[in-house]
Parts: sequence; structure tokens; C-alpha cells
Amino acid sequence: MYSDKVMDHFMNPRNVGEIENADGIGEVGNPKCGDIMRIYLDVEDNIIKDVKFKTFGCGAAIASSSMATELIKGKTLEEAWRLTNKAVAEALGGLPAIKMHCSVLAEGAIHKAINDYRIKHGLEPWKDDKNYDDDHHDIGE
Amino acid sequence: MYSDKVMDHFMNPRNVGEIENADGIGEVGNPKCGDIMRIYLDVEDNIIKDVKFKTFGCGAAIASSSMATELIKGKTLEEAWRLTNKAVAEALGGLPAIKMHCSVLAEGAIHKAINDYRIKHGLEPWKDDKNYDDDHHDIGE
Amino acid sequence: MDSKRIVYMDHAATTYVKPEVLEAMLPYFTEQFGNPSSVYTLGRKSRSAIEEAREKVAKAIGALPEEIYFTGGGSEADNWAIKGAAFANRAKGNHIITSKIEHHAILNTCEFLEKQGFEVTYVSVDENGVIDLEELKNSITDKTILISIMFANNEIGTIQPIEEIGRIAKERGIIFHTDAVQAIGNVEINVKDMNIDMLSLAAHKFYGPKGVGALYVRKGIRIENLIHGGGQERKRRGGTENLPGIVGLGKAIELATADIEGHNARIRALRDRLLNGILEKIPYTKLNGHPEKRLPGNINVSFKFIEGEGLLLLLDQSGIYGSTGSACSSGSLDPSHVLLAIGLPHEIAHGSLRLSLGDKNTEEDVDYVLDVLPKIVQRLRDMSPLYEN
Amino acid sequence: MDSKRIVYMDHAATTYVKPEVLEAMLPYFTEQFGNPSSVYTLGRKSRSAIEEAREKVAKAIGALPEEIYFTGGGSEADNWAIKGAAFANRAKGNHIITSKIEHHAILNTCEFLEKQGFEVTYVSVDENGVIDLEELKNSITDKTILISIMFANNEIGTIQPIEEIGRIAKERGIIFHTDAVQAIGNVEINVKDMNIDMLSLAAHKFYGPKGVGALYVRKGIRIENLIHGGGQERKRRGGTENLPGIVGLGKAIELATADIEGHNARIRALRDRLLNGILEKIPYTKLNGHPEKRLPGNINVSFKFIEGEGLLLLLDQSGIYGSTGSACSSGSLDPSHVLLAIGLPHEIAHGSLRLSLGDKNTEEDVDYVLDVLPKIVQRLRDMSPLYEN
Ligand SMILES: Cc1ncc(COP(=O)(O)O)c(C=O)c1O
Ligand SMILES: Cc1ncc(COP(=O)(O)O)c(C=O)c1O
Ligand code: FES
Ligand code: FES
Repeated sequence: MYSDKVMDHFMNPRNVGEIENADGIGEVGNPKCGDIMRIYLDVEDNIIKDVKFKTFGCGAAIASSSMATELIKGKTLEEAWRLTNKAVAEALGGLPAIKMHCSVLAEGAIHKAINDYRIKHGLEPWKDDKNYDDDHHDIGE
Repeated sequence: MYSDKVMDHFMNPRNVGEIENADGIGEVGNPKCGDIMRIYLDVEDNIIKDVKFKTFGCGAAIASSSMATELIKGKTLEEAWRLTNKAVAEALGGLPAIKMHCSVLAEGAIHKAINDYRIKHGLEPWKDDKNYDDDHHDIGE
Repeated sequence: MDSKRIVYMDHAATTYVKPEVLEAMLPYFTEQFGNPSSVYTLGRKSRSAIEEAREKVAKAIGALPEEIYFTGGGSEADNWAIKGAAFANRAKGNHIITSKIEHHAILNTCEFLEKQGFEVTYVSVDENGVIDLEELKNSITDKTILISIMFANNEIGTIQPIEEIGRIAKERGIIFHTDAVQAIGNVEINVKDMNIDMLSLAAHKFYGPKGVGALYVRKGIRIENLIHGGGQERKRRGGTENLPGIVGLGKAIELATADIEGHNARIRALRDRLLNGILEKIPYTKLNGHPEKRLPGNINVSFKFIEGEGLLLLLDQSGIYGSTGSACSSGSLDPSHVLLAIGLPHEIAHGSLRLSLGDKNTEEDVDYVLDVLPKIVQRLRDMSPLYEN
Repeated sequence: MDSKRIVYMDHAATTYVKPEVLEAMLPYFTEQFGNPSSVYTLGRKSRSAIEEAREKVAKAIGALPEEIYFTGGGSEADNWAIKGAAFANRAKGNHIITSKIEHHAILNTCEFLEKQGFEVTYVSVDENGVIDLEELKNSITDKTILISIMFANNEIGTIQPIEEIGRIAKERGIIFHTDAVQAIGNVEINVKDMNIDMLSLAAHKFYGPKGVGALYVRKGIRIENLIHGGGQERKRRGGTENLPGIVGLGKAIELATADIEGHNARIRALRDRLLNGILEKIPYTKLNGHPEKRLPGNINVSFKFIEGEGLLLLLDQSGIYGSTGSACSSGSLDPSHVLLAIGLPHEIAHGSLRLSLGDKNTEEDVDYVLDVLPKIVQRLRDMSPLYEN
């Protein structure tokens, strides 16, 4: 059901771990519905120098975390903010319909981590129109 | 579904045919429900000297005709009257439940043929408590 | 009683499984047996096999793969279509139209629904077994939610004007189901062109395995489930998938629809040789069903003065396998409802014989039957009190 | 990801077909394929084969052959039992009692019946998954027409006190159905001693083919048909019989019930070795289901801090096949209703793994799993934000 890319990122996830004293941390999901994703950012000159994740969730959630962190590493915060879950899924060679929400977690965790950084730095958080902690499991088709 | 005996009497029916100027003829059944049995008797000194049948009906009906005619050949009319459909079925090694009524035809045709003989000879017909021309198809179990 | 020759001419009842079909199925019993709902490799391979079979079924009838649902046979498909549409559309109406000559999987289902408060109209057929389209149109009411008319009849082989019925149903916005169990492989079917909303089929009628079938349900048509349960078949039919059976169905329908014209030409030629021979050699014999609009392999004839069960038994002794509409063979009071619906008197219906030809039948088979059958008919007639020489 | 070793431990989902079973089935596809309803030799041979299978099924559960009806699987048997009893007894009452941990074939059928005006009580289970008998008794009303409680649970393996439930039902004159799909071959069953009125089973859970099952219905119990149609199965289940499937079911149940004790002793020893190893080697792990009253091959454990789908995928990479009650694997919002019913919090239910052992599993398989599984669990924990080393 998963593409080779998904399996690769699930089996060999990039950027697993934590960053001590991270500049920004974002966590979405809740254990009740089974998925939690936490992202750590190291930011220097508005550039994401390093990024790590921890994820409690399915294969697609772990692969999305891995791919999303790869995609924002070295990018500006603005660029990282614009990363959509669709872009993550596409980069993974697609996700099954019932697993699209797992990529949404990644988008959400990044947004939260960026805003955590902004708040810590006295900046106004950017506005997010989605609530990433909602029940997001959904039945495809 | 049929015993070897049934198949034998169906495949090689005894006493098929007609008797010209028979002493007694009995017919039961009606073509509507698919079964007609006609029995011809040649009677001498109250003994059934010869007997023939014609049957429109299933394998069990033909086998029953064959067996029943065999069983009454050479018997007295009283003995022939007492032949039950059960005895015919038993002599055939049994009949499937849904085919028991076919043997009833044989009993009925014999009764009618005997009474036809009795009436022709100015005797009172014996009393029969079954109506052999009723719809007799029945679903087993 | 003498010969060792076997001539199977009861393909309308069921067919053998073709070797290629069985071969396709075999790995799925012992090796590739994983549950298609599982995420692991073994399960995913099963899933692909099922989806491949679904595509084959879809292609064979001009549907989309996601419109095909696998079932445990033709009867389940018929029950599901009728009950499913009835229960799902009860708020819209309670009237169903079908025909007098449907298979019992349809008729007995309708009878059940009548007990549940539905009303059913059973449209008549003419002496050839063709549905009365005027009667069909006139029986439509505001409450009509479903029309179910079989594609081709299993006993007399008559093919119905399905496109016209589809048009009528579409015009009136009524769901149209057709029982195509006998038609697959014998008639070109395109559910879109023909405005068919639901269609039933069964693998064992076209050289696939018994115990597996499919229901096509046009996208957008909502029907209640029949087998409630797990999430299989996109939550519409519960139960662990019959993996080898479904693979066999896929393979069989692919083979059966690869060259319908060629297949029909061959079977029809054999059939006509047999039919003409029978009509020529055996007096007091009548063809049942439509002379042209009939399944290519179907012969249904009535021999006056005799009864069908005995005929079958004698044919069996000569290695010939056919079937009959006689009541004596079914254990019920009445002979075939189809033969009665086309107007046969009971005693004629009793003397009916169906021979349905298939892919392995040969000219030698036909000649053998033409040699044996007349003698057997004569033999039974000689025993019959109705026959006066 | 490296090994070529394959360890199948998902027998509760489905089993491979045993070679002896497939061998018994094979002639019925291509040679001995006649319709069992036909009067000719080929059909009569099919009929005998089916009746022989029926006797085997009957013998396996202490029933009479005429009390066994073949179906297209376990789900069909469950649907038939529940809907059949409901529709046939509507005049007597509209209340059904079942449990919270039944298979969806039961639960979704009950939900359908609720829409049709029936009332259903879902009895609770304790933390081991055992039915609350007091609650069961107290929920009986004048309107109760059916109690349906599964023999053994498919996820956590807990075996229910079926004899006691049978007694309760009998005392109150209520029909008692049990879904024994998981129990056949693992528990000695005698429907008479246990006062079971109806029982469902499915061949593919005990090394028989998929797509065939049976419903036992005690003589004298009247249920409405589910698949209406031809006169098959003594007019109670329409549809051309799945001849090879039925033969396979007969053979499989004969093998599965020949030596239940011996089979269980072997499987249980392997299971306990695996279970103890898991509990020893992997911290924060909990056994789900009853510690003793459970199916011999069933292990169901929850690993804290991780989610089951990822676990399955990693196991798959090592050639190990199991299953999980995680929602992520099913695409639904909630994890297994069974795990929730025994009181597991959602996040623990998500980390559940079921390994169900079967006849071909060996000590080497167990040791291999004990080698691989702890590493995989650790690997996922290391990725988990919930796990703090
Ligand atoms: C307890 C139980 N009941 C019913 C079923 C349904 O059986 P099937 O999948 O054969 O329809 C299963 C298995 O899936 C089961 O484990
Ligand atoms: C026209 C028609 N409909 C339905 C069926 C039922 O199919 P099955 O016996 O596979 O359930 C049959 C065959 O028996 C049939 O000929
Ligand atoms: S004569 Fe009709 S069943 Fe025997
Ligand atoms: S995290 Fe639950 S489905 Fe992906």
C-alpha cells in the first residue's frame, strides 16, 4: 500500500531524535487517537540549521516526519512555513487516501515549531487556519 | 438417489404394455401433475394370470409399476388388493421420501383395475379409502 | 448403458473449471494465502490479486473497478441487489417490478420482501419468453424503486431487450438491475451503454469456480449491505475474501469475454446441428424459447407424452447429461414456472429437456446425442399411456 | 529486512489450506464438477460428496447432519443466524442480547436490525474479556428472542463460559447462537451438551478454504432465509453449492478436530514460550485477554509508547506476519473495540500486537521472533515522543 519512497523513509527515517535547547519545538496530535508528532528546530539567521523529530504514529506518519524534516532543512522559516502536507505526500511518491492526514501532522508540527521560535523571540506568531490537534483520522473514499 | 433395484426396474421394466380385451383396467393420476399409471389385468379363477402397465411419470413411478405388477402376478385378487405402496417401495429397496407418492399410484391403479374387473363381473366394488387422483406431489422434509 | 462416452450438456447448470483458471487459483490456497486486509507483504500480494481480478470483471462488462463487489455466488448477488435496493430506498417507495420468468434467487427474494411490506409486480412474457414491454411500462408507479429483469433466461435461453428496459428505467429514474448470470460470455454487455445500474454474475457459469460471483453497482447507487461485517469490499460486503475464488473469477471472465463472437459462432453451429436433428428425428417435439434471440448453447424442447426425469435417467445411462423442467425432477407440484409462463400446458412442460452446450462439446457429441436421444424418447413413449402409436 | 525467514503468526486472520485438504478438493473443480441438484450420475456423486462433508461437520460439533447448512463463510453464517432469528421471531419479540466484543459480522448486523426496529443490548466484559453473566441475565426481558455470544474472541483469544450461557438461554426459552469461528479445532464443542441452538464456523480459520462456512441450526429452530433462491440446503440457502469448498471444509474440520488436545498442547507450549519471552525481554508490556481461558495459539500484547502499524511493517521486513488493534492500521478513528471494551486506554490499544500461532510454527520461529521483536519495539520507542528512556 505504501510507495517505495514511503517505505524507505519509514525504514530509514532521517532526522530522528531531539535537539537539546532547541530554538523551537512544535507538537501536534494527541495520544488518544494514536498520533503525536514533535519537531525540534535549530534556527540561525532565519535559516533552519538543524531539525529533528519524534513521532508516535503509523508508517506514513513516521515517513512524513522524515520527509518533511528533510524538506525544510536549510530553508528559511518563510519557506518552511509554506511547506504543505500535499508537498510532503508528493515528495513521498504519494500516500494512500486514508493516510493523507498523517502528512498533515507534519505540516502542523512545523508550523507550531516555527511559531514557538517566533514567540520565544518576541515575534508575533503567524496565523494558522487549521487546527492540527483535531481528530484527523478519516476514512478514505 | 435411487436404489439399484429401482434403477433395474426402471431400466428394464417388467410387464410393460397393454392387454387386449383385458378383464380389468385401472388408471390413476392426471397429466396435469405429470403422472398417469394404467394397469391391465387378465384374471382367471380369481387369479391374476397376466398383468401389464403403461406409465407416464418419473423413474420411481415406472419402477413402481414394474415391481407392483411383478408382485401381483399369479396372486389372487384378494392378495393383490392387499398390496400396499409401502410393500412396493420396500420391494424396491426403498424410495426417496419425495418419491413415495409414486408408489401410491401403483397401489391405486391395481385397486381400480380390480374393481373394474369386479364391476364388469357384476360384483360389488371393494371400498377404497384413498383418492388416488388427488394431487399427490409432495415435498419431502 | 453400454457406452463409456460422456457428453456433458448441462453447462447452464454449472461448468467445469478450465485448467488455466484452476492453475491461476492454485497458488492462493497454500502459498499466497494471506488475508488481503493485512498490511504485511503476504496480505498486500493478496490485495493486488483481488484488485486485478476486479479490473478484469469491470472490463468484461464496461464498468469501473470500484463498481464491482465480489460475492459468494449468483444468488447472493441477486439477493443483495434486490434487498439492498429495497431497504435503502424504502423512504422513496415500496414497489418493485420484475418478471414471471426470473430465477428463484430473484423470485423468492421478492416474495420475502412482500412479507416485509413491499409490493411486487411480476410482468408477463410472450410465448417465446420475451418480456412484455408495454406491461412493464404500465406497471411503473410513483412508488417504483427498482426494476429487475434477467438478461437471459436459464431454462429457455431467451435474451431480453435489456437496452430498451434500461432506457425505460432511466427515463423514470428507477434503479435497473439485471441478473446476467447466464449471459456473461454469451452476449456482449456494456453496463453504461445499456443503462444497467446493477448486474449479477456467477463464475461457475463460465468455467470459473463455484461459490463466487459479483455484483456490479453503478457509482452513486446506494444499497443496504446484505452481509454486514468487516470492512472488506469497501465496507459493503463483510467476510474474508475468497481469494482463490476471486482470482478464478477474474481469469474465467477474461477468457469468457475475450472472443464472444467466435465462441458463439462455434457453439451456435453445434447447437443448431443438434436442434435441427432433434426436430427432424423426433416427432411431436417443440422448441421452447425464442427461435433467434436465445443463448447460443441453449436447446429447450418438449417431447409430447413423456416425462423428463425418466428421460434424464435414461440419457444418464448413455453418458449424456441434461436437465428438465419436469416437476418430478424437482419434487414440487408444478413444473418449471418458466415453461408455464410461456404458456405450456403442464403435461407438455413435464416432457421438457434442456441441453446446454459448452466449449468442450464436439460434432461427435452432437451426433452421439442424435443417435441415442430418439431411441430413448421412443422407449418412454412406448411405455406412456398418453401415446397412441 | 535481511532474513529470508518467513514466520506466519496470523492464523487467527486466516490460514493456508493444508495439502490434504487441497488434494481432497481438486477433483471437484475440473472432473467431478456436476451440479449436486442434478439427477444424473455426475450430479449424484457431487451430492454424496456434500453429504459426506455435512456428516463430518456435524460430527465435529456433536450435531446431526441435517442440522448443518453450508454458507459462503463465517460472516454469512453470522448474518444469517442473527437476521434469520430476528425476522422469524419478530412476532414474539424484538430484543436481542449480544456482547461488546463480538466480531463486526455480529455487531454490524445488530446495528442494521436496530434500524429495522429491533432493540439490542451489548453486554460488557471484564478486564480479561469475559462476559458479565449477571449483566447478561439482568438484561433478559419478555421480548428477548436471541442471545448471541461468541465462543472465543478473535483478538484477545478469551474463551467465554458458553455452557453457562447456554443454560441461561435454555431456562428462559431464548434461542442461543454462538460465533465459533475462532473456536473450531481449539476447543471441544458439543452443541447438545452446551445447549447451543445455532453456531457459525468458517473453514479458512482451520486450514480449509476461504469463502465457505457453515451454520448449525438445531432441529426445530425456525429462521428466515438470508440467501433466498433455489431449493439447495433443504430450501434454506439458495445458490449452487460450492462443491470443492464444501469438500474442503469437511476434510479440514475432520483434521482439525481429530486430536484437539494434542494439537492444543503443542501450540500452547510454543505460545507460552513466545509469550514469556516477550514479557521478559520487553519492558512496559502487558498481556491482553484472559491469562488461562484463552485460545491456545493466541498472544495479544500491548507495548507502551508505540503504535502497531509501524510495528507490523517492521516485523514484515523481517518476514514476521502478525496483526494489530491499532486504528492506524484500519483507517478508522478508534482502535479495536475489543481492546477498548476490556478497558485499555486508546494509546495503549494503539500499541497492541496479536501473534496467533498455527500448526507449522516451530521453536525456531519462536526464537526468531524473540530475537527480532525486542529490537523493533526499541527502535520505535526511540522514535516515540511518549517514551523517555
Ligand atoms: C470471531 C469471528 N467471527 C466471524 C468472522 C468472519 O468470518 P469470515 O471472514 O470467514 O466471513 C471471523 C473472521 O474473520 C471471526 O474471527
Ligand atoms: C439466471 C440465474 N440467476 C441466478 C442463478 C444463481 O446462481 P448461483 O447458483 O451461483 O447462486 C442462476 C444459476 O443457478 C441462474 O441461472
Ligand atoms: S411420477 Fe411425478 S414424481 Fe414420480
Ligand atoms: S498516524 Fe494514525 S494513521 Fe497515520
